[in-house]
Amino acid sequence: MDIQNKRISDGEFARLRQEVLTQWPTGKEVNLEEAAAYHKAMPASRNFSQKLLAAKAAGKTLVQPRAGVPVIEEQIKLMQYLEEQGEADLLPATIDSYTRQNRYEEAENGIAESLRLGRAMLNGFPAVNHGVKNCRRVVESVQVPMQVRHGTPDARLLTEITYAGGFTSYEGGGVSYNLPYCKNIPMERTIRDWQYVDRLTGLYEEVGVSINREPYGPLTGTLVPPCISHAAAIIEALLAAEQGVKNITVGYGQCGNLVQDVAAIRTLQELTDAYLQQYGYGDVAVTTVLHQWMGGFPADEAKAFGVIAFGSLAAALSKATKVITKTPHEAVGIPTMEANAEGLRCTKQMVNMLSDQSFQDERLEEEKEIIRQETRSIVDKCFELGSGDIAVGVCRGVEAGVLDVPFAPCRANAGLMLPCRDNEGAVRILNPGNLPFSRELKEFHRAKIEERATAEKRKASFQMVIDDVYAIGKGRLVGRPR
Amino acid sequence: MDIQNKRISDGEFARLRQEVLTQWPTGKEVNLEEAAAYHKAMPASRNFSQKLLAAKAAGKTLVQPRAGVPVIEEQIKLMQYLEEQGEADLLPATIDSYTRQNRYEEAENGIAESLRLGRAMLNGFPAVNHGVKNCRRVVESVQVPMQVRHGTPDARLLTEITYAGGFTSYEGGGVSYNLPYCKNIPMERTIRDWQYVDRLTGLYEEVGVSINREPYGPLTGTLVPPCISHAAAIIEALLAAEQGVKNITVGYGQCGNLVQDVAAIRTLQELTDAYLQQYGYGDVAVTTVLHQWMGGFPADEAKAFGVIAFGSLAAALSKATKVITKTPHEAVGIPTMEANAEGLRCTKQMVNMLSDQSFQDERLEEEKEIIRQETRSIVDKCFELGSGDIAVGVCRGVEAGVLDVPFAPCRANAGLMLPCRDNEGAVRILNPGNLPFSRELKEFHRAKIEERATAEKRKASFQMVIDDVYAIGKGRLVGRPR
Amino acid sequence: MENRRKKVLVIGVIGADVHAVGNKILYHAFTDAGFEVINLGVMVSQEEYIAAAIESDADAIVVSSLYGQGELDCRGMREKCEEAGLKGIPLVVGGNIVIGKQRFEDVEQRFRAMGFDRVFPPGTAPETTIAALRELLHMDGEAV
Amino acid sequence: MENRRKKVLVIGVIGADVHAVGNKILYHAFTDAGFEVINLGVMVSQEEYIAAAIESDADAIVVSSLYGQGELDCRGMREKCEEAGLKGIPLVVGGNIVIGKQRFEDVEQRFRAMGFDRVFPPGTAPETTIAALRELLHMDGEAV
Ligand code: B12
Ligand code: B12
Repeated sequence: MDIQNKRISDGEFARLRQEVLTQWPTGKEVNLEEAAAYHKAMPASRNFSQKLLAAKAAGKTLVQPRAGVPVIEEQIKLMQYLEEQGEADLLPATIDSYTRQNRYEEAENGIAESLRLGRAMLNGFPAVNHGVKNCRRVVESVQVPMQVRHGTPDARLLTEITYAGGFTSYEGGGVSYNLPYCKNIPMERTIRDWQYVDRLTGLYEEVGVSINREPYGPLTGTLVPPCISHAAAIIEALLAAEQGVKNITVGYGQCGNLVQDVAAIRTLQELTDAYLQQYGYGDVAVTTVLHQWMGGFPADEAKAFGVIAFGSLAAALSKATKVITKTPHEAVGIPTMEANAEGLRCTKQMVNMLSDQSFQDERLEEEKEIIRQETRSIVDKCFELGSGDIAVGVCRGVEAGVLDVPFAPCRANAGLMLPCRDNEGAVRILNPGNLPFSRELKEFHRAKIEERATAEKRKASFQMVIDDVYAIGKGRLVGRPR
Repeated sequence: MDIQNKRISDGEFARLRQEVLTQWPTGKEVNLEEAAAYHKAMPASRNFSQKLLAAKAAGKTLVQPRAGVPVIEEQIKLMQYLEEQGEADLLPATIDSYTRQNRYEEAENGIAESLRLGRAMLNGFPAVNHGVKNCRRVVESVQVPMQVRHGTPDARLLTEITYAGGFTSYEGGGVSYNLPYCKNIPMERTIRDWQYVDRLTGLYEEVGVSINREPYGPLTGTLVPPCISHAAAIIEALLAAEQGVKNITVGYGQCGNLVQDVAAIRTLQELTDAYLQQYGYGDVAVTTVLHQWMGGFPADEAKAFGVIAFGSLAAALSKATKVITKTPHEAVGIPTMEANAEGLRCTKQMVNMLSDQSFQDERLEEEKEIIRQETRSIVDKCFELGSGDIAVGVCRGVEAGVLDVPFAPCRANAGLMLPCRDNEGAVRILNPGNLPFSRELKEFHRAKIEERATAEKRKASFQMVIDDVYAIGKGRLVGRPR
Repeated sequence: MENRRKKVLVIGVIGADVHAVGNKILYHAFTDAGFEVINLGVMVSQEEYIAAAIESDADAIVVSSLYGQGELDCRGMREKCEEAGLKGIPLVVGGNIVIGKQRFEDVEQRFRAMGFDRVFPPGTAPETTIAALRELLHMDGEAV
Repeated sequence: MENRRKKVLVIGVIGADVHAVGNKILYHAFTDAGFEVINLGVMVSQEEYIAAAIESDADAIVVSSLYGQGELDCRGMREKCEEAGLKGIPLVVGGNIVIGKQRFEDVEQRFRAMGFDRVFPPGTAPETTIAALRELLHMDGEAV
């Protein structure tokens, strides 16, 4: 497949579009002009981009849940509940896993079974099957802006339908919705399919409708070092900007060490701004999102509240523009709307209590500098591998293990890098695989992990990684031997 | 009443003791020699002093709830539940409010009514009425050490009974269990009655039984600036040490600004050590306790979990030796054992996740220096007012408003000082009343509050104080106008 | 209207209860709202409320109880009022008046049965309290 | 004992599920515990499990489902096994196999009715899993 970081031409887009809109019957409900008019008639309070920019200007951290159920009426009830009882500032439709893999037939069956059994049989909202009109019913049922959250390698039809359906923010990207979310799909294909998504977003921008795009920060949610998710976010931001996207939220999943987490959000903003500027996209507005701990949770709800508050802490102190919440049901299953609202309210309380405070740790600058160097080494190497074209470069970078996601299921991912925590719980790199780090950086990581190994009187090994995977679920940050 | 900071003579103590032990029939169950032998036969794991010292050495933060119910069997069930399901490291018997005011007749009625109605009619455990043998049943029902927590101006009989009953830690002191806990009792009287308690503790020490003493840190729990609770804690530590107490835990109620809270716990340890050293009690072991937010809580349980986690955060980052927990029922009523255990588990999760991290804020030293200067000015002024005798000095200091507790119900308290939060949420002093602060210190507070007033575009006034009293209950730290 | 005597409230925290913060704030709020307030502070006995109400010719007695033992402390208060000649004086109670999280309907019924005219759940805001007192004392048309 | 063939497990995550972490760790743990493990990774169809089990003459199929849609994905699996000639092959399933927090007894019963021999609740530790497999495959006396 032939790929390039270049705006898709109108002709090419039109050709692809015809194909996309016929993938499922609801595709024919989409009409771009009508949709643009619909968006323009919407109250400004429902525009995601604007709400984010206002929050950023005010130094506020907005609170957003994950949430999606198969049946329309239930989704409406859920959204209204989370708005009223959860005090959510922003709302999502989390898409079910069949839709994410374009298995619309199975999604249809899931809807039917959910109706028949009177309980949810899908893990999310099958927006494609529900179509444009039903999406609008959901969007119109609440006052706050809504976002599509998913994990879809080929999300083109989903984007068409949900944009026309009134959603004003859209998560994902060619790296972040490939490596953690599929098994066999080549990078070239997801990059290309996400260029379509971004181009469509650009087309809306061109007719005066701003839609926020959010590269998915946490990737596999499991011990992902900041430089990896930063590199993915920056590359996806560059790819999106080329297609005409103007409002981007870059994301990061909490690692757990406060200095590292604050340094991560701060550098994520700074580096994304810098790269966009450097490559000629200085007019793109950038905000940040912190995801509360994305790895394994404790099953006990009281302990889960502790983990939720922990994430809220990182979000508040880093002054992320928004925080995505977890719920006390996390370890067990899709939360009830009550549990979901509880996660939101716990987060609200914590974020608001901390909103007037600032984080001024002595080690912050050093940590930021580490993340800067690491991230730049990866992004710049990808540019190099692509001979200046980042679309080409990121595919080659992933293949080479220059951008390497731990625990990713996709074959495209090299999977050579191994992360684990250091003695203060920051996520470091036990085995760099092919990360293009300088000798100093590699030495830094080695020394940090050595410090922990010494403290634990054991060798650094894969067992340490496993222990860290389980640690938070078992009530600690660092997986120390008992 | 004639008072002096001098060890109570054996003769005087024996005389007082006769009187004390006849205040209620259970007094005759007490026999010091037998009790000492009982303590010595107890497993070391049940000794509070030792467990605290071990935790301090290991840099661990232990977790302890508040808990007390009127009926013995229920108290045993509660303790076992909190040990097993709450993972409590230390356990309490929180004493009911009639016992605290020596109204044993009413306590007796409360026990009878609780039994008759099958639900608790007292807000705590009436240890005096239950007597020595029943206390031992409770202490023996769990593996961890137990403490008596109360708020009793004249606690002499309660101490006799619970020490003989096997408790190895005892909260309170002549300042901290007077000003927040009564209406009409003169300072001289509580100081004297607490000298008795401390002397009794000293007598146990002398026969080789270490009992931990804990001045009650949070006072009224409502916007108490660190210097006030520090001064009270240090003075009570000095008074206790004179009577032969060897193991002291000084306490502090979370204020809510992280830098201030960490600075407070650090200086509390440092200053208490320094004063004890200076006045010849260098052999006293000192540890610290942080109380999770002691003021008004949000009624919503999910939000209450946020506040609980917030307190756990302060405890963990300050590396307090222990943390006293709140529960999700706080705003409404005495918690069920389930809710109590939930507070504990949320705290455990948070404290443990943060245990490997250190707090190195740039502003920490400055904040510590402020607290040092403030605290020293109050304690030293009390010494001055007492012409070198701190027992005399603290009574005069309280009368003069040199040591002044906000919102205290006791007439002995001057009540001239008014606290409120600054723009980052630290508790500062809006009106110093007669606090013996230097001009620089007064200026510091004025400037800090002015900064907030400017940000809020309003004058600093009593309305700000009221807003701050409600703020955390309403989901924020600083009570800003809407 | 200007000249009319202010309504007089006797307030205080009953029993062995020392929770002072809410009491200080209620004093402030009631005074601001135009009541004359006799504040007995914390640890008030039934006898003290009654004596103060007689002395001040009070329009209502506002009992606070925060610490949980209010159910024991409030028993017999209505009867004592009657005996003392305060026939039918409005008695209201609020705070955290029982032990633990209980169904408020049950709690309300229990205190009503004891003779309280109005019973309020935990966390009742001063605005709500004042509005309820104005209604109870038929002050609906009055300026504040 | 030394020469005996290792027990063979076919493992994988069923349906459209991409949760890879637990799968990687189970592979590691099962291998360490002395099993021979055919790991199909994530997004495994019923047909793929069956083909692999036939090819490897597997002793059991270990189905993981984390994402909630396991109840749809697992339907008919026992019947497909029978049709393919894998008569009575032990089928076990675990992870977060249904949507949301449900009573586990109900869930277990539903999956048992579908023909699964063992059904495990969320958060089952690898040690527990291994012990259950040893029991199921009558390996109780065997060294590991
Ligand atoms: C601060 C506090 C303390 C301080 C009090 C300092 C002082 N001297 O004032 C300290 C730490 C000393 C303390 C001690 C104790 N406390 Co306390 N305390 C609190 C806390 C956290 C906040 C109270 C407060 O100041 N709130 C702010 C003010 C503004 O609100 P308020 O007091 O609720 O008052 C408002 C309303 O209730 C209402 N209101 C009040 N009266 C009335 C009357 C009417 C008619 C109406 C309509 C409204 C109304 O208006 C007020 C103003 O807005 C509450 C829990 C909470 N609310 O979060 C527990 C709480 C009241 N305490 C409680 C208890 C049990 C105790 C202790 C026995 C210790 C213990 N076991 O934990 C001792 C009791 C000592 C004694 N003899 O009284 C319990 C009572 C339990 C119950 N009812 O089941 C509570 C609810 C905590 C809990 N869940 O366990 N406490
Ligand atoms: C990390 C994670 C992710 C990562 C996965 C990255 C990757 N590719 O691996 C990301 C962020 C990408 C992700 C995505 C999604 N996730 Co997810 N995820 C989690 C999370 C937080 C941890 C999972 C994990 O790795 N745990 C650590 C490993 C070691 O444990 P484990 O996976 O549980 O596996 C162990 C045991 O279950 C057991 N086990 C596993 N299989 C078997 C089989 C047998 C027979 C036995 C005995 C035992 C057993 O042994 C394993 C090793 O110890 C869980 C919640 C939790 N557990 O805290 C949710 C969770 C599994 N995800 C969930 C969902 C719904 C999704 C999404 C649909 C998004 C959404 N709506 O939130 C997508 C699905 C995408 C897809 N198509 O599959 C839900 C499932 C809900 C349900 N069942 O009702 C969960 C439970 C969260 C929740 N409460 O909503 N997720």
